[in-house]
Amino acid sequence: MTGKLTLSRAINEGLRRALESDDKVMIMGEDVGKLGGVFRVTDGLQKDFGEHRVVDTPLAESGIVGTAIGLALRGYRPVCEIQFDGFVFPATDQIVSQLAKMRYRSRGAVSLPVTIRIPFGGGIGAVEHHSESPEMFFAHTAGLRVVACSDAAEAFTMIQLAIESEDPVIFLEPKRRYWDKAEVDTATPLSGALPLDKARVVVPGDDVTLLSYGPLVRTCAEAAVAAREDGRSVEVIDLRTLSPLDMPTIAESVDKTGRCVVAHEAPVFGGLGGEIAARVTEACFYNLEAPVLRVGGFATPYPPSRLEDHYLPDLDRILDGVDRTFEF
Amino acid sequence: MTGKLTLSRAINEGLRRALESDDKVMIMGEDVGKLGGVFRVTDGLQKDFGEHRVVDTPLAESGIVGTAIGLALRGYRPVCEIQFDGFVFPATDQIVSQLAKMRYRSRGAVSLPVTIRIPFGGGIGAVEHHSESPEMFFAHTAGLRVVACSDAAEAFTMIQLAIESEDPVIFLEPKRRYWDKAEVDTATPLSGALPLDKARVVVPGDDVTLLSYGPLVRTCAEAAVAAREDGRSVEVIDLRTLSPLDMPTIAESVDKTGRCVVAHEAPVFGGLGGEIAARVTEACFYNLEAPVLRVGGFATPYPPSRLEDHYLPDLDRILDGVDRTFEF
Amino acid sequence: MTDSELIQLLTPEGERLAHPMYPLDDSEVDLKGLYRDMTLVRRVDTEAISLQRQGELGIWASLLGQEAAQIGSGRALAPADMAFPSYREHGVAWCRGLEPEKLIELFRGVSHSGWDPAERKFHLYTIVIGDQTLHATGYAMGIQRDGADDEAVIVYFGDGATSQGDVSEAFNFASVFNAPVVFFCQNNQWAISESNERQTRVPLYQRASGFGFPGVRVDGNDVLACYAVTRQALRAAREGQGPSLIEAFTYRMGAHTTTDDPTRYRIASELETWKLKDPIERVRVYLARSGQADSGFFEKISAEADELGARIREACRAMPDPAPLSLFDHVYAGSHAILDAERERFAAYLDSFESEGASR
Amino acid sequence: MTDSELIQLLTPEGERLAHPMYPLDDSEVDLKGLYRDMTLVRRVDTEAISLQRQGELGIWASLLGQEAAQIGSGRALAPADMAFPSYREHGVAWCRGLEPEKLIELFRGVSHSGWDPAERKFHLYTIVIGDQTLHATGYAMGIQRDGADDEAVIVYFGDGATSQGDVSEAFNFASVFNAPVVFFCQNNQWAISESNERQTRVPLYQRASGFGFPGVRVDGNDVLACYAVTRQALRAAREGQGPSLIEAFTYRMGAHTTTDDPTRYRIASELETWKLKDPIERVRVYLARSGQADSGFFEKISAEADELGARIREACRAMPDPAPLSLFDHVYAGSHAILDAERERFAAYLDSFESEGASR
Ligand SMILES: Cc1ncc(C[n+]2csc(CCOP(=O)(O)OP(=O)(O)O)c2C)c(N)n1
Ligand SMILES: Cc1ncc(C[n+]2csc(CCOP(=O)(O)OP(=O)(O)O)c2C)c(N)n1
Ligand SMILES: [Mg+2]
Ligand SMILES: [Mg+2]
Repeated sequence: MTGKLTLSRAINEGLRRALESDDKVMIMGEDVGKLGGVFRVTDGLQKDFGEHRVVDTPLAESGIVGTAIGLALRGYRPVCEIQFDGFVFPATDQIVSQLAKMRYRSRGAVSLPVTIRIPFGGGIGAVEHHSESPEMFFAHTAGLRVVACSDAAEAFTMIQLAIESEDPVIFLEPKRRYWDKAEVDTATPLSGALPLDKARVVVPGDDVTLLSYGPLVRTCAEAAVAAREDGRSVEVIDLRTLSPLDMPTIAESVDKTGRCVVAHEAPVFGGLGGEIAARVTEACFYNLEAPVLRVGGFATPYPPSRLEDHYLPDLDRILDGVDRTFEF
Repeated sequence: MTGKLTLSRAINEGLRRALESDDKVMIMGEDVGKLGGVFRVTDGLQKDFGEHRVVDTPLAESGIVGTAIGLALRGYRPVCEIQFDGFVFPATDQIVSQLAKMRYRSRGAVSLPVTIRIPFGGGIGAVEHHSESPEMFFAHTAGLRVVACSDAAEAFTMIQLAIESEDPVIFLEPKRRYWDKAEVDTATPLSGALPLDKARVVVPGDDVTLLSYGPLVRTCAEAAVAAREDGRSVEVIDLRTLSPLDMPTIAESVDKTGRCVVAHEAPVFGGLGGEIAARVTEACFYNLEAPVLRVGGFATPYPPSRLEDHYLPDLDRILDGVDRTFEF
Repeated sequence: MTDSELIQLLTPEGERLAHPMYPLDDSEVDLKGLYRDMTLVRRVDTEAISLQRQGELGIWASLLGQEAAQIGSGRALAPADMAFPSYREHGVAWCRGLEPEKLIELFRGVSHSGWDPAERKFHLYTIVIGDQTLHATGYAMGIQRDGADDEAVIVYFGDGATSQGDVSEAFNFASVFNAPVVFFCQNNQWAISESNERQTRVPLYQRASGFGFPGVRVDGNDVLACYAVTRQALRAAREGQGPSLIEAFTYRMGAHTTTDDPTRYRIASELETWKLKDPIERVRVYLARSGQADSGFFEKISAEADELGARIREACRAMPDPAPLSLFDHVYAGSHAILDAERERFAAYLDSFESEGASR
Repeated sequence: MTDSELIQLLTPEGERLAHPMYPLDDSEVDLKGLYRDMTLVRRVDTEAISLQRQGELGIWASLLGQEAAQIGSGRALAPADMAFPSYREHGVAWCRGLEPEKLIELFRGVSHSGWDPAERKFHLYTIVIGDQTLHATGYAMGIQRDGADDEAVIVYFGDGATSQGDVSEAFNFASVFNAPVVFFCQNNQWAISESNERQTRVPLYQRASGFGFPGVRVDGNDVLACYAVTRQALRAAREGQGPSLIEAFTYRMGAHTTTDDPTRYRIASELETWKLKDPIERVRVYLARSGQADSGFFEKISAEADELGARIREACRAMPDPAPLSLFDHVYAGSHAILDAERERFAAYLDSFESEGASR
């Protein structure tokens, strides 16, 4: 069965599959029940699976993650929704000090298969705290897996793989792409899907490697098309997994192209781009024609929405980054 | 007036100066009063300045930072003590979403001169959550200044500069160096001190640049001595400031040496080393003989203390990093 | 909940009641002024909603139904008192003299909150649920340290917010330090789609007693009761009696925000019931019936509302987008080399378009 | 607090009381067993403190004075019940059958908590204050979903912990979902150097009512009262009556941990007062006076304690340091390329020393 689904709907379908195939799977969060979430990602699920499996919680993010940990200790597989990126911070302690460390602390006795879904990033004209990119808080935290989906087809399988994972997964959803449609194959078994810890080449190319994840993958693909007109062949890679990074896929590409640009919405300073730059430089030192360059958010808070188009890396800024790597 | 002080005592003296010179300065935290803090950094201050200025708070880190914000709005300059690094996470939301952003949100109308002292890092044989290095959570957050002191003399002036700063400052104290003594000049006026946003060359050298901050500065200096015996001239820089980074000082050194190693206790993955590597590679691309290498904590939770000597970068691992840059 | 728990001075039918613990004489209060305030802020609200529909605002959080809670409490504030709002306190903003245009800016996406809280005695809107309760408590601790016994603090938050750890921490700090802060919870029965029973199984005002300070439930649609109860709580705070919690029992008559669709989660009849308790209507009835106002008064207010609406509409449409480089302003008080370099590079980047023309 | 608020079944003088709400017949409880438990865990404690002094442990958190609270509540647990400790619950660990050596491991720095919580029905020690209360509540929500009406949860935390937002959030989740969890607060009067008045201005058990569930204060030095009150609370939880809070009013007779120096912040006479309320002594007096035990019994227990002490001492000294590469184990269930590469490189690095010898 294939058909065009929005990214939001694809996650909804993925959640439905997970709820159907394992009765330990639960959904928890604010407004995930009757409302179906503010982005409708959980639409209809409470109606079909009941209030015990799709749980509207009190308004407390630490409470959501903390009780999800307890439920996981009891054998459940909770999928927590954090309503917006900026509201994950009250849950930091439970995620960083408890969720991420429990397996290690218990010498492997405890598994916490908790998935934390976070609609992240900007571009929807929202008020403050609704456009954050907090991924580095989690990628820097050992014990978590951090992944970001970029389109409906990917989202459908990735959410299911995340829920299947025995490790806690931070699952980032590019909220401004929720309404983007793509062909989703819901028939092929999950076992055939690309594993959660692999990156994927979205646009093949030879001159420069362009790495991104989440909402900017589409922008990067568009940049590759634009660059082609200028006679430049850009290879675009959707990282998919931020922790771990799929270094073999990345290094193979950069060894071939000799140039690399990383784009993300999160501030450049301390962002994933730095980590990638360090690793790529070490792995591909003799093949690099230019330093790895980064295009990303500035070292400012996320600005008022009327300025976000300037804050967010767009086609032009990404191409500018690509251009600059050819100045070396 | 100069004399030998421990690092802990030097901060205590710095706090005393600040309390004396500005009656809006306050100290808040758990056990900072009669006990003088678990590391005695606030020893005697409540006795001398009263319970209104040195405040034992309820056991709640979010509450400490949140009320400090309110006090700052009222014109106070609170210095918050977080008892150990691992206990800053419950305060993440107040730090990241409120403290860091308030000036920006108010278009400059509001200043929040709050200092958050965090004893950080490992090496004291402690139980879990007492040896963390959470600096990247804050360095990645725009609106905060993040600094780390490395010895008593520096600590004495830096804590005063932090409290003087109109911006919120995350002040990292290398807890395993609390008992290290150094000559501290308490007579020279603060205006003569090295500003908070400058790095400093600790050991000059020519062959390779070794960057660090906090507890590992001493280890790096020792490594430089050891390397000299092998005929290698290592320039050691104490970064002091993590946000902003003092790139001119760093780049000048690397342009000279052509090689760079960054050492920190925090996990390498997503750590400051990656950011530095990216910037140094861009700034010094044509002068680099080798990729910037990193020596740091592993992508694991902080281990049980009987394993921490393996987890923490020590003289040998730092020298190994230095050696590896000569293999390129 | 028994009816006797709910403090009420003016019934939905416009009947004036007395309450032994909250005596309030009509002469002590400018009821026509309160009517005017409520009517005008409701107009601000209506106007903002339609501006959002027209694409002028990104979003708007409506206060419809909560006018009495906000105006009653807001007018009980002394000029020196400090108020900490959530994101729906347009009525309190009004009482503090903040131009509605300032709020419009925020929801338009032109600024995050473009006023000086110290000057306005009105803090920035706070969107992260509950965070502001700690700021208010800290501010109140500052008042104590200043020995300013003529000042108190009020902090606004919703029923949903009571579930946040920060709010409990604020209750506790305020109690332990006996801080002069009034916790004003507008229980509008809903936190987006979640009804009260998802947040508590006992009336919210009872939360206070467990932290060691008084809590009271007031009819949040009764502007006089809100005024009287808040005035008394603030007075107690100023007199050193410490914090208290006011639960204003009200109803969110509109959607959570303009992006919300309440038909998905609540039944229409609920709204009908609450329409009968409208906070403005009961004042109109009482004013008219008691002869304190005639139709001329009501017409004048209505005309004033029309004018205000027009003013806001125009001001909103005229608001320019901020200059691109302003996005780098006010991150730090001093210079910050990393940020400064980014600003410089971005300025050069923007310039390159100017000089190139539309080269790409 | 009036005395009548405090549930007591055995006075400090060893006098046996009855309580109308918590009936407990001597025949229902193995008082000699409780005496033995308390005596043995106190010995574990003493032994650990001296091991720490000898440099064998990094730190130790003493339970001295809290034996009755822990053994009384721990023995009230049914085998299927799940317990979530803080870091001081050595007595509860004992009741769950956990070998003291496992605790020693943790404080020695050999492991973070080397047992299987599911198998032991005893969760890992939690050091971040208050975090475990949410885990316990979530676990209890799982029990509800399993329809396991023969199971309940108990969670331990201190007086200081009640100030943490997470604890309030746990109270609220438990209340809203009516989860079968007993919140057991050992109010030992101190949070390191901070006395109770820094955490609350009313008795802590009252916190519960504001969240909509019952709270009770029990003499935490009375093992029978702790047993009876906990048993009843667990039973109520299993029967679907939801959560409750027990405040065990006790005293931390020792330092906060072995690194603490209480002389800096509390007066010696306080300790003297509490020594008169020693939780073990009153049981000894009652057992002897009521003829339930003779000197032979007490000598036997004392000998058993000596043996246990010796066993722990030896076990501790014999504990090898973990293998260096084990620091990479159990971070993830599956492979993680970044971590795996680090492990590999570190292994090679270690090997280089082996092969080079002491080259540096
Ligand atoms: C920490 C946090 N979590 C989630 C949200 C998203 N959110 C915005 S408003 C809201 C409901 C708030 O309900 P309530 O406190 O009752 O206030 P009301 O909107 O009814 O005035 C939620 C969940 C948020 N702003 N902050
Ligand atoms: C979140 C957090 N903050 C601070 C600490 C440091 N700390 C350890 S124990 C303690 C006091 C705890 O007091 P209480 O809850 O009464 O428990 P007790 O130690 O008396 O058993 C503190 C502040 C911590 N472990 N966790
Ligand atoms: Mg509400
Ligand atoms: Mg205590």
